[in-house]
Amino acid sequence: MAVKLYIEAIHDALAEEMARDARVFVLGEDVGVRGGVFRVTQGLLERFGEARVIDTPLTESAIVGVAIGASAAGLIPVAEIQFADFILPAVNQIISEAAKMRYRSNNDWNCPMVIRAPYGGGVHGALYHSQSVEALFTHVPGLKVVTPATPADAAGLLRAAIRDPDPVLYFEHKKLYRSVRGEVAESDDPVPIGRAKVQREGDDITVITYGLGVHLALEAAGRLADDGISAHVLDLRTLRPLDEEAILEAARRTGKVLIVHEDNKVCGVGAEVSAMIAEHALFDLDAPIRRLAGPEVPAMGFAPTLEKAYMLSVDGVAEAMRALARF
Amino acid sequence: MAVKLYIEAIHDALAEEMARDARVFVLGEDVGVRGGVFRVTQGLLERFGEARVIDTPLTESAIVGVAIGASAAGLIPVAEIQFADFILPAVNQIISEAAKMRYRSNNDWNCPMVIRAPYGGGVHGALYHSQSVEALFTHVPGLKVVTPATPADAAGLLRAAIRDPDPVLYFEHKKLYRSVRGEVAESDDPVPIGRAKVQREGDDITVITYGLGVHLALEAAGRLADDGISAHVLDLRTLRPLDEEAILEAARRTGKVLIVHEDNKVCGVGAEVSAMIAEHALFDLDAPIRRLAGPEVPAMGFAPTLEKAYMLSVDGVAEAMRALARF
Amino acid sequence: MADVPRHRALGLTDAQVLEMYRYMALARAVDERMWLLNRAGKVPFVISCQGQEAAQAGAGFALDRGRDWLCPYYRDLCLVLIWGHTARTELLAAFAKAEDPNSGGRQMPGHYGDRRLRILSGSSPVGTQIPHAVGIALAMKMRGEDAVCYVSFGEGTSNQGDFHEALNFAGVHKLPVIFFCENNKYAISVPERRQLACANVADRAQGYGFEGVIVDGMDALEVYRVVREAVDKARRGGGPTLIEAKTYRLSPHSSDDDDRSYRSREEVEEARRGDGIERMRQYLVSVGLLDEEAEERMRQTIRAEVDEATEYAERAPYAAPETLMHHVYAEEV
Amino acid sequence: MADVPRHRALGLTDAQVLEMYRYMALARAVDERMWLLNRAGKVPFVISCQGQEAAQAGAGFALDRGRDWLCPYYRDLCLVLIWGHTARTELLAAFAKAEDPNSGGRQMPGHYGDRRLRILSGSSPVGTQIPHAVGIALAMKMRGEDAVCYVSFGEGTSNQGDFHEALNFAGVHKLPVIFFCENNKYAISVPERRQLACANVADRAQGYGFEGVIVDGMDALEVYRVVREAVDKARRGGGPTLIEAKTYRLSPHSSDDDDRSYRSREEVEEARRGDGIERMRQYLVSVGLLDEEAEERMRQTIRAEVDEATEYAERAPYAAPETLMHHVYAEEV
Ligand SMILES: Cc1ncc(C[n+]2csc(CCOP(=O)(O)OP(=O)(O)O)c2C)c(N)n1
Ligand SMILES: Cc1ncc(C[n+]2csc(CCOP(=O)(O)OP(=O)(O)O)c2C)c(N)n1
Ligand SMILES: [Mg+2]
Ligand SMILES: [Mg+2]
Repeated sequence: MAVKLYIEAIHDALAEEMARDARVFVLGEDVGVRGGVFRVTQGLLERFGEARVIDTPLTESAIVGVAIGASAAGLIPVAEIQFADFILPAVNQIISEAAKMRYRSNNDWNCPMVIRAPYGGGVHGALYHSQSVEALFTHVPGLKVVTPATPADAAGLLRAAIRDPDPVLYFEHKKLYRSVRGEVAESDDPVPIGRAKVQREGDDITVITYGLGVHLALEAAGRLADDGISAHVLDLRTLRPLDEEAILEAARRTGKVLIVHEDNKVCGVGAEVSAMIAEHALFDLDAPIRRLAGPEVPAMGFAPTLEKAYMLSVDGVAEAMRALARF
Repeated sequence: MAVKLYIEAIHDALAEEMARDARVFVLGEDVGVRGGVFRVTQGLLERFGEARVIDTPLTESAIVGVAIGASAAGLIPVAEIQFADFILPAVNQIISEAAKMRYRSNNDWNCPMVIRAPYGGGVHGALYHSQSVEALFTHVPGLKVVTPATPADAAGLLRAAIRDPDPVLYFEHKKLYRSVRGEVAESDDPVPIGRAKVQREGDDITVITYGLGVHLALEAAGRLADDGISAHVLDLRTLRPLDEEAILEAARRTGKVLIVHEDNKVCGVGAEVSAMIAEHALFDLDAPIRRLAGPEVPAMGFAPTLEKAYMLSVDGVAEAMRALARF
Repeated sequence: MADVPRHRALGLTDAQVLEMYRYMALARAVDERMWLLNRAGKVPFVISCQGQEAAQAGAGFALDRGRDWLCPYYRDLCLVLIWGHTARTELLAAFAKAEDPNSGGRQMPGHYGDRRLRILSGSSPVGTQIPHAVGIALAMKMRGEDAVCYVSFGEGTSNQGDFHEALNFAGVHKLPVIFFCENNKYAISVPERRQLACANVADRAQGYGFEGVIVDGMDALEVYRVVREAVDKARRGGGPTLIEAKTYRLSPHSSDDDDRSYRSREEVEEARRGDGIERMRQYLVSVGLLDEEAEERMRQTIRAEVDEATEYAERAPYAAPETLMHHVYAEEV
Repeated sequence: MADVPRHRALGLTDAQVLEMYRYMALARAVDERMWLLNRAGKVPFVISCQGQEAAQAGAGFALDRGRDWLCPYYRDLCLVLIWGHTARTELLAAFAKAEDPNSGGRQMPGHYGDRRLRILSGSSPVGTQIPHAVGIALAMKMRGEDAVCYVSFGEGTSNQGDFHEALNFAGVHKLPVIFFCENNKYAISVPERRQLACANVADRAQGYGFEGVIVDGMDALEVYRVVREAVDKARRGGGPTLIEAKTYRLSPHSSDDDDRSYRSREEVEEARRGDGIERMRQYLVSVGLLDEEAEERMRQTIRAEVDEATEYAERAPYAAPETLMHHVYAEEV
């Protein structure tokens, strides 16, 4: 077991997959000489050469579109979108093309590719370098969406994404890059896509979350424990397909559910989690299903006051958890 | 009161708004000489001239982007996207730009514009001329999304959309164009955005739906009435902002809720409606919240067998309603 | 030299040029059959290649069916026939039957795809295939294969952002890809001059650092020549070429269109007089490769082929409703 | 003629050309101050105009501040100063304060916008402003106003689909818009040659049916001349022009960048010797409009202005947290 930063776990897993399989290559803006603006691909150009670490022109639709073509021709592209906010010009290629290639060709063609993108706020990124975009894709059959919260999952889910025969969106939370450290196994086992993980066991209330929310919930759970409230924390890890079994089990365990995410609330992933519970575990509930999520504004402001007002906090999560426990 | 087809109601309201306000103009592919591929803009070129009915190049991102600029400069563009499926190349302009213009400029600028797009299946449109895309936008603060089900609402919501100071996505269901006829008032009153409508009163179960689903639910409700089951049918009409009050009231009225939409189920609009009820009216429920929606496949196939297997039907809706009533 | 017929000077055998003609005639016959079936209410939708067969035949013969890749667009019926599809496969698609190799009846006709033949599956949103072709070419280059990727699209589509981004990418990375614009003068009802303000789509190549070539798309042999040059250059590592074939769409945009609202019958008739199939026929007659009898024989074979295909396709089963849920992801069935 | 100084020959008065220089120096001073504040940990982010002031000044003076519209990009500090913004407004933005006229501290610095001045609010995703400018120009044409819309962007951005779609639209509709590419040789770490394979961004204009012009972006007067011509043409109904100003980004991409990983110090130093501000200074000295004393006076005024602005902005309040919820839609507060 090595202890790594979240960003190191991503970097290392990517490098190892490239070493393991010559079909894997990286493309994106500034991923080569610069090693990525966050340095996720640092050193890959030197190690794997220009042919496998491609600095593309500033064109997100082409990054994804070219990756689709390359994957059809037998390669495994790992495309980087510099910031998740800038994935929007590529939405047509992702939703019309990558997501539908297998289905539309009746299983003749497929797109084994990964799109990595740093998302989330709390890093002075202002309106356009802080967004959470996952909910635009979790609605789309044909796509898989993962959002690791820990270094181990970051590594394991990246491996799984690269080895998956279908397109996977891999969203990495910017604020976790250098703030979270954790053990990562030496083995190169993937973490299965589609499986949530209980990050803390508890009996009074259930928090279902992902990404940065996992860390906030765990810290809040620690505080609540001091007051004798026992919180169960489920990390979704994969947002599409959702792990229905794990969600229902976690909901039933305590009968009180709080869903937490940084992304806007309305029609966010939390809505589906809640609807799933309301459809399949309604009578196990002892309280209304609560959601604590980003406010209904386009994104967070640059001013620290506005960023803070937008972002979830341990205080805020703890308060929502207490309120639910009291219910 | 005149009786009009759904498509006529849209056409007439558009023409009347153009006559009423010289700032209103239409742009899109084939909207001029051809009068639109569905004929919604038929005759507008002749009536309002080339300057106000613009056949654009085949470029959805520019259609929306140019409309944003024109709206900033004081005009009111009504942009047509030929099929909702083809709105995806314009997603960046819609979500990064139109939706955020007011917020990012701190209320200095805004985008009074409408984007119209025919959506939905059942017309042999196959994978790429049948999609429902509303859930990609209902998550986005800054946008409004409407989906009229009747000629009266089609006219009234289009007027409201055109007069709204913010960007409105106006989705018109292709299958309703010439299959639904109804009374449309002579007055030019708008239908307020954000207000659902009870299309049928009932006491045993509540169906919450929109678009084509409204007609299926009403027909199914008629059948159920023969068996002594009384169904309440709420037509959402606006998908963002959702009419929370009306939704909760409809849910509480019967305590049994079925949400119906043609769009894919997971993370669809129904998820938010369900989550809203599970958050605010949980203890008024007598049954799990059910959703009947498009299956989790990318879109409907061209083969009639596949289209039929995808589409909602009166039979299917009635069956789901009965099952809920029996619960 | 004056005595060598054009096709031989270009390196095409007599048999090849006759085959070329046969494919053009076959494509036209399949296309016409689809319209008949549509008008008879038997197939819900047709999108046509009529007027563009010569361009497609020239391109198809200039490529190597044994190694090259295609990202065709919805009018490329003649091209995919050359590439190995048949009247039967395309009528299966028109009838939306399960056996359709393009999509098993999931997509509209004209949405070609066949992995066995290296035809990448296409969709309806126009222009998305252009970056795909660039990605395929990138893979060819990375693996050191000498195959090229061919991608086609209309002049209206050359205005889409994806066209620009893809050609730029291919130019920067000098990839073996042939961008083939079938300029048929209209994008549904919008004439060329309201789609683009430059004289030629090919003029855009300059903005991507490679050659743009204009060719008479009604002249299959001339198209063959320029595509052949581009293919040879691409195989030698010389990078992409943008070729614009000037053609004309003889039929309405699709079976849902009524083209009388936006163009005159005279214009269409005038264009019909320059039809590339007729030009090829006259050429073959002039060089002594075709006479009336041979022509009639060929037409009969084609008719029989199309009849058989229609009958087969009409009888073939639809995909079963439960297959709706198949193949969203791998190994799900 | 030989005796008429260049600026007069171009129709600029002595006062105007001095003003031009002052704006360039002011922009540089504000920019340098932001870096100092960033390195001191007082402002979280800077994006620079350094090296591009001459191009912006030339363009800014060729436009009419009384009627024309701007869709600038994040390096256009000098341009927006000419347009009416001040050291104070831009330092308010750098400090993300409520009084920032661009966005009230909601957006990063460099995201210009001001309705009062006809500067359309910009965002971060590059290139999205280009179709907006076309839409504004469309409105001008529809209303018969003789204003033009100016839009700027980098050479990397000229590869985005939105660039292509917007220029094509403007070409087809012959709209009064000036497309101004500030080619500073890099898009973050990616050099021009890996962004595009054509010799010049301006070469792309041919694909849109209007003129492309290349200009030395380090020569403010020459930029003035070509933009002026394009503006005059646009006002006369002659349609758009694509102008490429060859410049160089002297600073790293932003305060988050370290440019040593992708370019040599020698290259940057070499470029610094061609700095447009110094060239303008030498010109003014050569025509007798500037001497050391005047220069020193100007620098002092600028310093005082920037000091005052810094102090003011640093003390100004942030937007209150509850304003987070304001202005998602109209009349919501
Ligand atoms: C992104 C997108 N927008 C709109 C359409 C609808 N549409 C289908 S074909 C077509 C015109 C295409 O014109 P062109 O590229 O010239 O090809 P042609 O049909 O003339 O061969 C349009 C607008 C589409 N398929 N995709
Ligand atoms: C759509 C999008 N993709 C990526 C980025 C990140 N990014 C910001 S500036 C930049 C480079 C821009 O280069 P260029 O257009 O040459 O302008 P310059 O910064 O050199 O002036 C990149 C990649 C972005 N802002 N928007
Ligand atoms: Mg065409
Ligand atoms: Mg640059």
